Amino acid sequence: MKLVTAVIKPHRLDEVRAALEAFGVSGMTITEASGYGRQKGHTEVYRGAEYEVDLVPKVRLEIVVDDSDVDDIVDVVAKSAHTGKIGDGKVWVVPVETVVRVRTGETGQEAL
Amino acid sequence: MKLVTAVIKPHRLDEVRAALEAFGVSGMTITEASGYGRQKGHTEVYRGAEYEVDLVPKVRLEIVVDDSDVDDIVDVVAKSAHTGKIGDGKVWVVPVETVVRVRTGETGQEAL
Amino acid sequence: MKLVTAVIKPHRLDEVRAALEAFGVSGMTITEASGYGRQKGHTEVYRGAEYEVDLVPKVRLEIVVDDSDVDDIVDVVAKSAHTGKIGDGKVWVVPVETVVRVRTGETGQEAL
Amino acid sequence: MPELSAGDTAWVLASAALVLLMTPGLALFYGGMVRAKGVLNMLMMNFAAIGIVSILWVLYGYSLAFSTDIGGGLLGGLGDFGLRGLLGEESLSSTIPSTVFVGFQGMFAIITVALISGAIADRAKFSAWVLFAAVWATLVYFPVAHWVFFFDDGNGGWIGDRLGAIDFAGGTAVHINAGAAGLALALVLGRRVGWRKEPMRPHNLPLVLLGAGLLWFGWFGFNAGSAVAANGLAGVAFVNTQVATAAALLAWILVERIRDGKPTTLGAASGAVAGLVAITPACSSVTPIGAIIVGVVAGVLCALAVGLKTKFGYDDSLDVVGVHLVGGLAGSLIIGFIASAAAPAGVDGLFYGGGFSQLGKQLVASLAVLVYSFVVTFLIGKIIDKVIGFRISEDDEASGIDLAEHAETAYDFSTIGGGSRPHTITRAPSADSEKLDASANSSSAPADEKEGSVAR
Amino acid sequence: MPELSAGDTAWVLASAALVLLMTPGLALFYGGMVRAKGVLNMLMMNFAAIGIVSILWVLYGYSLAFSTDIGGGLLGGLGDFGLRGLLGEESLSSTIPSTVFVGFQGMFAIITVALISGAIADRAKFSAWVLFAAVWATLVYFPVAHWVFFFDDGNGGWIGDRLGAIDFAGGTAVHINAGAAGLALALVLGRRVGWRKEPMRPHNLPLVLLGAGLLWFGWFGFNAGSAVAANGLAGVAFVNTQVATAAALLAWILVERIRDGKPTTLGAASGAVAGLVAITPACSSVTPIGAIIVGVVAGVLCALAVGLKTKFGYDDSLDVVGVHLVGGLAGSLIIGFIASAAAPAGVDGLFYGGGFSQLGKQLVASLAVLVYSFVVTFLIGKIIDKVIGFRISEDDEASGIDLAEHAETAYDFSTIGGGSRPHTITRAPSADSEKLDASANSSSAPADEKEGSVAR
Amino acid sequence: MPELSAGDTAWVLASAALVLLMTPGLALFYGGMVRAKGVLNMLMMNFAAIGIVSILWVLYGYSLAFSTDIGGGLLGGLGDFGLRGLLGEESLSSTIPSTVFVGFQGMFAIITVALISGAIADRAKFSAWVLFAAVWATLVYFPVAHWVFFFDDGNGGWIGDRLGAIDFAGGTAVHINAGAAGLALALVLGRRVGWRKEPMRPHNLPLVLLGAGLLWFGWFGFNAGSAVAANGLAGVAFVNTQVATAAALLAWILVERIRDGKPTTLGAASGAVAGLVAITPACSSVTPIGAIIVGVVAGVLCALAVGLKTKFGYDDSLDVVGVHLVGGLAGSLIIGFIASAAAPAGVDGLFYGGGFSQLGKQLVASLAVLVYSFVVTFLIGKIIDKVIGFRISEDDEASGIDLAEHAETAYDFSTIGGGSRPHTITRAPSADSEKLDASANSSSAPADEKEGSVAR
Ligand SMILES: Nc1ncnc2c1ncn2[C@@H]1O[C@H](COP(=O)(O)OP(=O)(O)O)[C@@H](O)[C@H]1O
Ligand SMILES: Nc1ncnc2c1ncn2[C@@H]1O[C@H](COP(=O)(O)OP(=O)(O)O)[C@@H](O)[C@H]1O
Ligand SMILES: Nc1ncnc2c1ncn2[C@@H]1O[C@H](COP(=O)(O)OP(=O)(O)O)[C@@H](O)[C@H]1O
Repeated sequence: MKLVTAVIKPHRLDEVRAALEAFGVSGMTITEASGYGRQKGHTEVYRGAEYEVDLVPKVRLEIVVDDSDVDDIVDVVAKSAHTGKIGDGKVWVVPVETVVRVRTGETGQEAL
Repeated sequence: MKLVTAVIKPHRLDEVRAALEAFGVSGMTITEASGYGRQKGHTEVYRGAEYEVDLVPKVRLEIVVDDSDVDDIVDVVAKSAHTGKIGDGKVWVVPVETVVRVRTGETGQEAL
Repeated sequence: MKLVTAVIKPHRLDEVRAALEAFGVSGMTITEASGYGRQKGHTEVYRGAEYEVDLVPKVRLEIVVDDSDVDDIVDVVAKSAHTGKIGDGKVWVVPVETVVRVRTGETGQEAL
Repeated sequence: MPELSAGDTAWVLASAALVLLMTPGLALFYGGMVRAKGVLNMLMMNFAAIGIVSILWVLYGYSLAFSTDIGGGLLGGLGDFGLRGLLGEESLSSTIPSTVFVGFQGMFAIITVALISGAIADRAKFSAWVLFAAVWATLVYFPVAHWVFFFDDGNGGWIGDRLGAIDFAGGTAVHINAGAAGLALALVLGRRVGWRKEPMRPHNLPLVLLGAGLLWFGWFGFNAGSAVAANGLAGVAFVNTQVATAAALLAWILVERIRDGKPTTLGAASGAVAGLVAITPACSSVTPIGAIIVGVVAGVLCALAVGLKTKFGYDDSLDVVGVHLVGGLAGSLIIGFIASAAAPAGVDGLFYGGGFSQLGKQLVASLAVLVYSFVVTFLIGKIIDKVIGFRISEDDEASGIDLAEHAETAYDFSTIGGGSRPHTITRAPSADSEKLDASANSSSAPADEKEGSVAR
Repeated sequence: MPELSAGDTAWVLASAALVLLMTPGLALFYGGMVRAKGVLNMLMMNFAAIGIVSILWVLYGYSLAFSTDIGGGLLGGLGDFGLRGLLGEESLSSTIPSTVFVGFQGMFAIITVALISGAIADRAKFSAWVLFAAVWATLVYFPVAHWVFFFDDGNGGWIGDRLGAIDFAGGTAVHINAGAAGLALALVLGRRVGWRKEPMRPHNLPLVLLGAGLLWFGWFGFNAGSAVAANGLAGVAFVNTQVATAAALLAWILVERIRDGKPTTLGAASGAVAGLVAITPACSSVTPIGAIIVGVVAGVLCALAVGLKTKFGYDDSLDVVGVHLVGGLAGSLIIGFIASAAAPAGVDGLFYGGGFSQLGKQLVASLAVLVYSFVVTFLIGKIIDKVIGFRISEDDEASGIDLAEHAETAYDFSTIGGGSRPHTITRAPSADSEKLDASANSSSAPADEKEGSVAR
Repeated sequence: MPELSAGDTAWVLASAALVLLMTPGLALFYGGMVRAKGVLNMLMMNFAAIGIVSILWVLYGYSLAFSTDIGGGLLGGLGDFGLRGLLGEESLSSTIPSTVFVGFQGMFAIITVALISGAIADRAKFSAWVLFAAVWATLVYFPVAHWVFFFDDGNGGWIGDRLGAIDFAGGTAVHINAGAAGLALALVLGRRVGWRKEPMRPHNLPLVLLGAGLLWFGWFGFNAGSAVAANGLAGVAFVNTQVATAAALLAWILVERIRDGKPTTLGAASGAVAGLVAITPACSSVTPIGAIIVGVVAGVLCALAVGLKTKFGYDDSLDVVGVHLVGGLAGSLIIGFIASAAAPAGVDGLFYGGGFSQLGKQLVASLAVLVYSFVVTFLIGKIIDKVIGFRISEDDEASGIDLAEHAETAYDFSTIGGGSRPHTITRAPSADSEKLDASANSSSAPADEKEGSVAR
């Protein structure tokens, strides 16, 4: 089992989710995040004082997947999140040793 | 060392925390998350337009634990988060190579 | 590749980011989190009813780094986040198998 | 024969608008105090109360309350049904046009009903509430308003005009009345799921303070407007209202400072409302120094009284009992003690040598309204509960009444904008589906399918 | 010769303040309905409208609308430019000082312009909006106000004074006018990026309800204030306003209950506004029972009408058409049917045996304003779009108009306080940099560098 | 002998209510500007000011300000202590009941104190603030109000009645006064931790705009109400207030557009307030065109002046100096230049051929108030700081003053509802624990233990 974590642009979430669903992924966990990287933030002005906000809103997906699917899924995410502009985000993969579905106590592949 | 990540229903947080404390876990990190899975979201209506919100609020726990405790802790979390209804969530375990307590610089088991 | 996750006090974020930038880290992903640990929360009072809020606001950083940098970066984070008071937080390291930059499809070190 | 006074009319028109504003103010005051998942239902209960009661008022409510008494000072007749006879320029109530008086008094009916909603936050079926509001206004408020507010040279309501109890702007008719009803309804509905186990702290305190500010502002219409003239009586009512409210605010946060260690904003807002409640019946009959005493007493009593529910185990969620029943009683009874003939009402209370007479009247008036309101409300509540059910399901309560009853959530500050897919409905209202079923809807509206569905 | 009435003056002064409050109320009502990334721009469009229109009104707007007609009831002259001649105590409009009337009527001009902004949420260049507001007020509102509101013994405006159409407080001049303009501008600007694909649900419903509450409160000044006196007419207008609004609120949520399964808070707020709009022209000419009918009709019609945009594909973002154009038409035309001579206007409509005459006048007045406003607005919009561009870029729209046009974000509840670095500017305004360039700024202000930069 | 005018009374009653609303409005205006962790304290400082000052006003404040002068135009006597002599119908102030005048003027005292709080956001001990408010009102506001507002045929206050400086509604007594006090207090307390290093941007701009809207609305009571009659003077004050505010709003955002590239909502709100401040003294003495000039000057000057604090290094957190001191000075002095005899005050300024005389008076009045207020405030602040300490600890400031001083947090939109455990207290208030100690509390209330504790 692997954990695929993807940090993407918020407005790509629907595309990515749809693409994953089409591929057969049935679940994922999503958190709001802020990204810091090459992509510039923005400037806000309050009573003549400028604030450079260098964090950019991002969405972070976690998907636990079967070993055999991991490459495809990374591919699906990377493609569907792609806009070609700076700040499109990253995908990384980490090994998972156990997965449990809380409702049933199932583990491993059945837990996904 | 292992990192146990659990995605659970928000209203189970108190139970889970209490169970973990009873077991002897002294710390954890919690983030708000949205889940996508078998559990249906809900429908909202604004001026006759329906919005199907298919993300469900979840709470995400991270607990770094000693190798020897990991099975018990996964068990404790899974049991205390259990309601038996769809959407109870997942628990997964990932290997950890280093842990540091920022305050003291301690590493490994002492850092927990 | 490794994933360094750090849970720190919110008001140290600027220091940590500056230190990481100075070290040469060019990107990271940040989420708001709540910590549960030795550090006590606070008490709120509403119409004579006291509420003990035992979650403390934290910031959670994720930085994917090259294997060779991991020790230095853990060190940089731990030092710059340090205040010496309870609740300074934790840093942990997890192995990463793949990283992809969504914009370009680059993988591995180039994706950072 | 009194003539029209444009000045008096101007003030009562302004006052009527001010009293209307109190109900949205109350909605925000209450709405900020519930959890984020119940704020919309709280707002809806209040806005629906405005809707229902306004219409009943114009149809028959005003008539039941203010038409010629049908006997014993218990109820008015139906002579002014629909207000048709009051529309001419020559139709006056004292020095103001009848319709202006109708408008002003109608706002009192609205807010009294709205006040009750705070006792049953987060768990009442919206349809049951709407039904309750209509029945309660009819069976409880309209008669009680007649008792207290209808004056007709000794042939008016039994409490105000015949007994001679002093209730200048509604300590009995509005606050004791709503407070007793709130208690009854809290008992009928029972406690919220998780009460005293889960934290149920206010989700938006600036909203609470905004609501308190609007209430305070509007209350000048309520109290000083009850002079139904722009004169010295209105001036005294105005100043007394201000200073009693100020005193109660300070008294409440002082209690908190001593008892809990910290003065809170929720306490300041609650104290202000407690002071406004208590000075309501008394603002014409005490001096400004007396008003300070009223405020201090109300602030301290109510700050302590909000703890009663924990002692007795009823979930009066937003303290309608602790603030309105207790505050209303305090204000009504204290008149018997500290009323001063120096004030416009010209009555001396016990402490000014007036004896026990006024105090007795105040006691009778207060208890009569309390008991009548409690008993009738309890019966109405029980019957509604039996017939259509007054409470939502536990699951709906847990996931939030806003979603369950209104299919809405209050806030979306999120950057995850993409978490939902719109399905716009353009069906004619004849196709009435009782259930929300998005898939059925979109398939029944194929023309919309392409545009409305997500472009995957 | 009428004399000054302090009572009438008091009521119109209060009313003028109430009508001013409606525009901030509207700003919040609209602001709560857009997404969190556009709320500031919505607020700004409304506050800027107050700014622009107030100044034009004092300079020449009042004069164009209310000075002696220059011919045919089409426009006033420039005799009152700058108001200089109206400042003396002896200068009266009927029984109130001229300046009070100027102030009162000026608020109508402001809110009419502000209403239009709801049609073009989230996508209009702020500079273009400011220009539009100035031109539209001049070419559309000031003349139409003259047509409808200027009475001069048959030598006044062609709609109100000459034709004899009834528009008590602005069903045509304000609501049909703004609604038609909103439609035209929505067509000029086109749809928001992602319309009907992305969810665009209200980001803050308590703000919407607060706005609705303030609008309701202020509307008493709008309608009852339009009596320009504190008398029985004002009283009837007041009561009718209240009851029609209540009826429309209930009617709208009943439609929702039947059609969608749930009554919503957005529906309650929208229904209330629809009722306020529809009763605006009619509040002097119907009985309270008639007002209930006006409310029910408006509530049902507007609840259905907000679906039109999905059918026809124009993005009238916050339903200026569905609520103000449709509601304004409903209220203006229904007078022809249910006006009753029992009401102060003294006119019987078709159903009361008054024949088709009044209905015909109402129809002519409504259509005239609708067509004039739509055509002229469309032209103004197109020209502005050609010359300076009316829309922001797609990228700016996606990341949010608040940032793009105002360099601000509405909310920061975050604990990640450290996510930004301040660069304070203390340059003289002469150093006008058109571009926001933080690094350039701080390097050009070396004295600040040390203090202003982050201590790393 | 003047008689009671119901019309005048109606307007001043409404105005008094409007001015009361300004302080909650100010609380929201200020509250939205601080960080989310300090909004409650800001609201509390303002509501507490209402509480304290209202009571002092009734006790002796009104008397010190408006009773017969005790010599030199410096202070009133204590003859009206407790207001007892003013309660009869026959007690008038000009044409209105004395109590109405008391109520109206009391609201001015409240808001002047409240204004100061903006200078010391996020760092003042609440107890110290409460003490300060009481002392400052007594030593500074009540005397200065006497100087400026008390007229008695040349035996009144030295600034208004004797010197003949024009301050129609409080440019000196309210705004210069509060602004100078704000500066002094900001110096006494010192800068916030992290000032100019950490971003301290407004946490809730819609709240700021709501506050600005309520202020604008209430200000009509402040300015037009200061005519203390419903007449032409009130009308001119009304129109001038509207147009100056509009002009200042536009001027401020124009400065921003030129200097920073973008017009902001915070700028629009600030500009509106700056305009309201500047027209306050001048609204009776300039023409509407003059009022536009006042607005433009104030908008530009204040937009530049808010940068002064960065230059000089004092942390006047929410720009009480930049807006109220500078705006108050601008408005007071400009009268000397552009007052026009065409306006009700009947005085020509320098530019209208009136010479330097009026300008001299304006200068003396402004400087006298500025210096007196600054010096006395500084002393009061220093003494309080010495005796009980004026500032909270650095740690408390970092984690947020709301928690430290009020044991509350403003918002909880979270779905993590389970993050806290309630411990309900039902102790008698005698058991006063100064420290918040939850465990001690629950163990001392064993009866509650079972219900109140979390079911683990
Ligand atoms: N080393 C990293 N570890 C974790 N997240 C990163 C890292 N580098 C970048 N990110 C995330 O990826 C996002 C996009 O990175 P950025 O450098 O802006 O653009 P790009 O990946 O297109 O070059 C960042 O906003 C951040 O959330
Ligand atoms: N493959 C997955 N990877 C990560 N999180 C998942 C995955 N599948 C489900 N989840 C999380 O678990 C939650 C519960 O899953 P769901 O399918 O709704 O119910 P159940 O686990 O009871 O079958 C989801 O809301 C989501 O947060
Ligand atoms: N076992 C753990 N797993 C994950 N996060 C932890 C763990 N223990 C502590 N933390 C995180 O570290 C933070 C600091 O821990 P705490 O015990 O309060 O202080 P300290 O680390 O200084 O002893 C906690 O708030 C929590 O977010």
